[in-house]
Amino acid sequence: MSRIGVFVCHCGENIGRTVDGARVAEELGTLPGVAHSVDYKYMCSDPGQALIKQAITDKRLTGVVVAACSPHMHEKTFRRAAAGAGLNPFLCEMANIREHCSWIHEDREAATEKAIDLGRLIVEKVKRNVPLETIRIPVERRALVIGGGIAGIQAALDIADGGAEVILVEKEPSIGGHMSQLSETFPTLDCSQCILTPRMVEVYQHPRIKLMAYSEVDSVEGYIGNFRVRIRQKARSVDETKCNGCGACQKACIVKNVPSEFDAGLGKRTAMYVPFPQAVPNIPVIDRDRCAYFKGKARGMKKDACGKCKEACSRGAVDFTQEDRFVTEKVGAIVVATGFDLYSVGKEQSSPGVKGYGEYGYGTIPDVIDGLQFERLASASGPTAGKILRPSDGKEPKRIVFLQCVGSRDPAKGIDYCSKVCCMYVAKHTMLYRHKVHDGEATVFYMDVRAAGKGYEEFTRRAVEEDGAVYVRGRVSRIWREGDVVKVLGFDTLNGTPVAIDADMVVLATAIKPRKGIETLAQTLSVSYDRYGFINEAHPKLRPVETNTAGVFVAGACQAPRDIPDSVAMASATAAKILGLFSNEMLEREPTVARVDAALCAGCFHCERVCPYGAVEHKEIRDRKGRLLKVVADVNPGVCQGCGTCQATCPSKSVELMGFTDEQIYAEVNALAL
Amino acid sequence: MHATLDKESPFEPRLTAFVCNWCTYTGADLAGTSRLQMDANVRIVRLPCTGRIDPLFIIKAFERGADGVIVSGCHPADCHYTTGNYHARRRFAFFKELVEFLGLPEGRITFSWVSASEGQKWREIVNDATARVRALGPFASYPGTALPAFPATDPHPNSIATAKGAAR
Amino acid sequence: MRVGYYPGCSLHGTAREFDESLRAVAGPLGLELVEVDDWSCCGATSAHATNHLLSVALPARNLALAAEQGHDQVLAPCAACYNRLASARHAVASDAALAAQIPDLIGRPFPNSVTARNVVEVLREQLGTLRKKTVRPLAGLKIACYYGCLLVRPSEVCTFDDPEAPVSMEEVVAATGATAVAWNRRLDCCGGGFSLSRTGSVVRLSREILDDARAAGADAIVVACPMCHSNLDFRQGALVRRGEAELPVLFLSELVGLALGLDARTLGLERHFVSTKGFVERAMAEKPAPAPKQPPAVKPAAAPAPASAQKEAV
Amino acid sequence: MRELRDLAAKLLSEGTVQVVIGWEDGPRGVRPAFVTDPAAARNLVFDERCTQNLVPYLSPRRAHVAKLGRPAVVVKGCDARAVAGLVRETQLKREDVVVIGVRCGGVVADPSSLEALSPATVADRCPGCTAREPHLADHVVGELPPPPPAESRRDARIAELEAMAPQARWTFWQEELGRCVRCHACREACPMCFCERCVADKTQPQWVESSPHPRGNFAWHVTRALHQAGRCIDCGECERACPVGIPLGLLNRKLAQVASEQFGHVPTDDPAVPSPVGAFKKDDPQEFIL
Repeated sequence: MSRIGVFVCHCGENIGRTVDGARVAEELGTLPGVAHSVDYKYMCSDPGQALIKQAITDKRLTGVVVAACSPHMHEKTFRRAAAGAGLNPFLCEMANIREHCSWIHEDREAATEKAIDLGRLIVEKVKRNVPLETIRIPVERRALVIGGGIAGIQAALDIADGGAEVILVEKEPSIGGHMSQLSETFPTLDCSQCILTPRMVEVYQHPRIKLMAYSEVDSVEGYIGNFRVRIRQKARSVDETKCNGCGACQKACIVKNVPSEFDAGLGKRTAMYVPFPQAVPNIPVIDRDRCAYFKGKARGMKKDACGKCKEACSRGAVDFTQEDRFVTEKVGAIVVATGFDLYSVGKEQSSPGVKGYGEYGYGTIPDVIDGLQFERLASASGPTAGKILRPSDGKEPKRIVFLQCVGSRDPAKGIDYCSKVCCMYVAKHTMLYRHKVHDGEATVFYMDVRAAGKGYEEFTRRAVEEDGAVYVRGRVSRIWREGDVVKVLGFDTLNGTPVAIDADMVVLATAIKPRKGIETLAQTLSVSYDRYGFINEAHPKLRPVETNTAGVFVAGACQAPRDIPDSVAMASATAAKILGLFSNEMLEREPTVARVDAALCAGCFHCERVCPYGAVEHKEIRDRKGRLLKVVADVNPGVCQGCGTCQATCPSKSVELMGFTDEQIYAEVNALAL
Repeated sequence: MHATLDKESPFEPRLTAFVCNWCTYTGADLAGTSRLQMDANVRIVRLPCTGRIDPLFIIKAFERGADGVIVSGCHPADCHYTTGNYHARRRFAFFKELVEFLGLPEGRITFSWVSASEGQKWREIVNDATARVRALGPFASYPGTALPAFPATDPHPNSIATAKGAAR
Repeated sequence: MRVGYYPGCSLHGTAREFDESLRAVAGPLGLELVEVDDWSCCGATSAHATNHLLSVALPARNLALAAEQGHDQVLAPCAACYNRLASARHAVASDAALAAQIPDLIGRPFPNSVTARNVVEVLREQLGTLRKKTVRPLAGLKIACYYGCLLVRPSEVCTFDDPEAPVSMEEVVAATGATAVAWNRRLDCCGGGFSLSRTGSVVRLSREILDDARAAGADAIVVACPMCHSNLDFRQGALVRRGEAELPVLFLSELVGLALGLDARTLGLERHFVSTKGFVERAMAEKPAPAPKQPPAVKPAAAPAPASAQKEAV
Repeated sequence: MRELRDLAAKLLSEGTVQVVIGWEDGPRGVRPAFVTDPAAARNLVFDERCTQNLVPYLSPRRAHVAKLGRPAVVVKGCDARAVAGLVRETQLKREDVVVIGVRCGGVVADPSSLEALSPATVADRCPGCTAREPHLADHVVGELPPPPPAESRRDARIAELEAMAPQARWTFWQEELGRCVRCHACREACPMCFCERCVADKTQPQWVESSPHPRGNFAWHVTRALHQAGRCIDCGECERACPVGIPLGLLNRKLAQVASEQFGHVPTDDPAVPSPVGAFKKDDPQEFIL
């Protein structure tokens, strides 16, 4: 039999002024199953809580109803008190007679009647409450980091330094990402590779980081604390265990004219290549689309078309027969740090919603390049060894025009947002250019200069005031080539006049876009993304590095355009979140989750279709001989968040949401008829 | 046992509200914190999400003497559980059309979206719904729906308390 | 394919050769041009500057007629006509209040069901047929394709090609066997309707176009707009500097006609101010049959120009 | 008819199926036949009297049918939608049943009346039928008969009821539902009612009162109709099964109108088309929500 204790709070005058607490306690005390009913001035105070604990012990209560403020205010307090006296905390509930009653009604009689009703409703519910145990899920204390750019590197290092194992997956042959391609970084002008390469090496040497370069995430199953990730290791055609990175194979490679991705097409590489000299891991890979051997095989040639790399390798590491391999790893948390792509200025675009800039001649005029290509020209490790030379004839350009917001903030091209970093890197480019070409003229066409950040405004001012960059506010309408001159026709909106400039080179600060294929990855991870493909954070302000899937976090430019400090900060934030998660052996979850009665479930799976979290799984019911009787729904308590949509959808009520069962709600509704 | 009967207006309706925990319940809390005075005719049943609200709850409320029902949750796109309210919306669309086709007048059930910051809106919903139902009169005046009193039940009977309650 | 044909005033006047050449090439390309009965002025160039409602109603009337006569598309060879028809369709489709006024104004229902097409668009659809029917490949002739301002803009109205980097006219030219040169002034304004009111501007703008085409090595300019044609062809005598050779200006349909083996008179090539004689002779000259494709005898230079490398990176 | 019988005999004698579920002549019109012997296939019939939907026999809960072996079932276009419904809701694997579709020119509302098909006797769902030739079928037999007669009566009836005042409508339905004896024949006849345990039979708590009282009757019929919302395949079996003649078809039809007008869903025999239950659009209509 139920022995419910009712505790009516006056909350000083807050409740007491319009609700007669003594009468509420008295009325509720007459209900069947109520063994104890008292009122008190401040139930949440220490003496008030002591009152509850004492009654639980003395009266052997099987449930507690506190008629006081909103459960959002003090449910935790009173449940803790109940637990302190040895009662399962989920047998304690609150009736809200303050926010929902005393504070909103003046009439003492009506308010008291309503408080009795509200109390009775909860009494009837608590009679049907059952003890619930906090769900504890084991946590696999390993993290997967997807993307080996600066964000992924930082996240991996921070997590690994915190003591957990990390698997870092990078789809390119080397980690480093876009940051490794940059020359200097704003606002300090320190060399990008000088600060990045040590971190890359650290990743490689870290005992708790397993680096899987040239690999991609194939599929993800499971839930927070318990993900199973299938990773495709693409065939390098080089045995990593044998290769010592001597480089002999690359020297021997006969295909030498492949445009280098690392040099943004301005330099060349071989078909057997490492992307750049400081690559980590320093193990080459064969570009099978370019390699003479593989092209020969693809054409059906019987004889080997080439084999020079294999001959050159003293360790027998070159393996043409290698195939993609799949490995499955168990992890407890995932960081998405896939970074960005640059908006393609030409006609070819990733989606029909995005359009190119035909009028800027990118791709047809060789001396019109994008910002990343300028980085390579300015980089000491670049194709020109750091000299600013234009692509068409290798001459030093004496006048460069920089265009900001190429794609960004241009709804007509399908990109409404600001790419955030371009104002800063264009200022940097003008400075690098002027430092290298002292008589050079740098002209910048801009819409606004957005330099919010520590030292950023000072930096852009320096570009103008000390390094003499000329900023023209306005847009460029056309770029064309006459002889070896690149003609730039724009409009100065401050002067209200058209501007025509004969430039030697034009640099387009193109928009930042999410990585191609991010949607597929997002769907694999069941995280949501916005209309551009940027991953959505769980809350724009309060949960900026979490996603709507528990256990999946986001860092860097795959969430929105980010500069290096932002990306690093996000990465460290994900690490803190994940280390916090990993600090427990078991993950604790509210036990208010749905449970399926397998005997009653007919397996129509309407619940599966409505579940916002994919928590409903299929379970086979077999008889003792192992014959399949039926397939029913089963709720994974680690994934369920307790919304109860499944229960309301289930036609036969074969699924119950703990804490809000049909019996409990039925009792509440019934209680109102009394 | 319900709101005090007013002498001039002989009928004071009883309304049951099924609300979600995250938006409307919190919005009603805000109405309280803001001391927004409103009619005392509504009793709130707290649920995690509008997705949890079964039309049977509403029917049962009417069976048990409610004259009106309020169903309220998070605005579309604001659902704490992402999509629970979207599923609820379809369910309620069918339900509303069906019960109205069966002759239930429109004002007896009020569906609304009230966010955690809309204490003011919650007050309007409560007062308007109460006024509508008050104008419609008692649900029991509809033939075939008169109610016997339902005793409070104890799922764990055989106690003295049960006998005491039944005697009441 | 049956296509409604809306010649507009130009093709019955100054651009007769456009009309003649189009009708001549239509048959071989499998197009049946059916002139819209009782067509009237499209409203260009004055209506849309003076009365917006009228500028929509005039094209709408013609499109409504086409619909009544069973067409689902109308070919408007004049770029201005095309632009007006397409703009009216767009205006009506995006403005319900405007759409409601039109039937009363034109005295007939306006279902907005007929699409407006231009010559470039229609010829590009027949590329396959054109390649097959080309009996006189124009190999060796360099053509500057000139779009002007009206064919591809505004982009939300003229959706058949990229507004800033169109390729359709080049594709048609390539199908005739001629070579389309890369040049800069493809989309510039020729001065258009200011031919009489501000001749000075027209002279300056048109000369820039001609100079650029010549600098790019073109043997002729190809256009698909009567106004461009008149500015570049009729005014060219006044534009050329001493000692400069005149540059023939052809309608796209005339070039296609030459490739199809039609003779110059049928195509109206004798009506031009700048003589097309030399150009036509080169086009008619017997050329050796195109050599079967062979791998180039000489290996290409070891390192291609950076331009191509850059293209790969884009 | 010969085509149907030959096909059934062939399927049975070749062992493709062990039972063909169809119709045969009985003492009072046609009745369901469970043909296991190829020779008995000659008894099969199909005509305007074959109103009954045989798909409920495919429910996994019908053990006595299941034990006869792999089935073939004869379906009209409307019945084929029930097969699709069972496949859609994982009650039936498509490959586990051979579907024999029959081209249909309409059936009579009450085959036991032994009256011929006429505008007066045609079943409510038949006028304007768009499923006279089943798509979801392994075999389709018969010639396409002329379309069924008459205009639809039920949409007019719904409009008529909706024109009434709520109180009058309530009285009408209370009278209709008041006759309900809670035999649950409507549920048993329905191909889409396949729960292991119906919510109406649940007692802890008892959402739907089981006695034939106005309250329980109202709760039951609201629940039944709602559970069919967007899922009803419009075979009319519930109404035909009702011993006291409650116009249940009107409730189903009303909700079908809602499904079609608000969510763009119409019953189909394509199992790949998802039902509107368990789905939503962000811009679903919500004028009724304040």
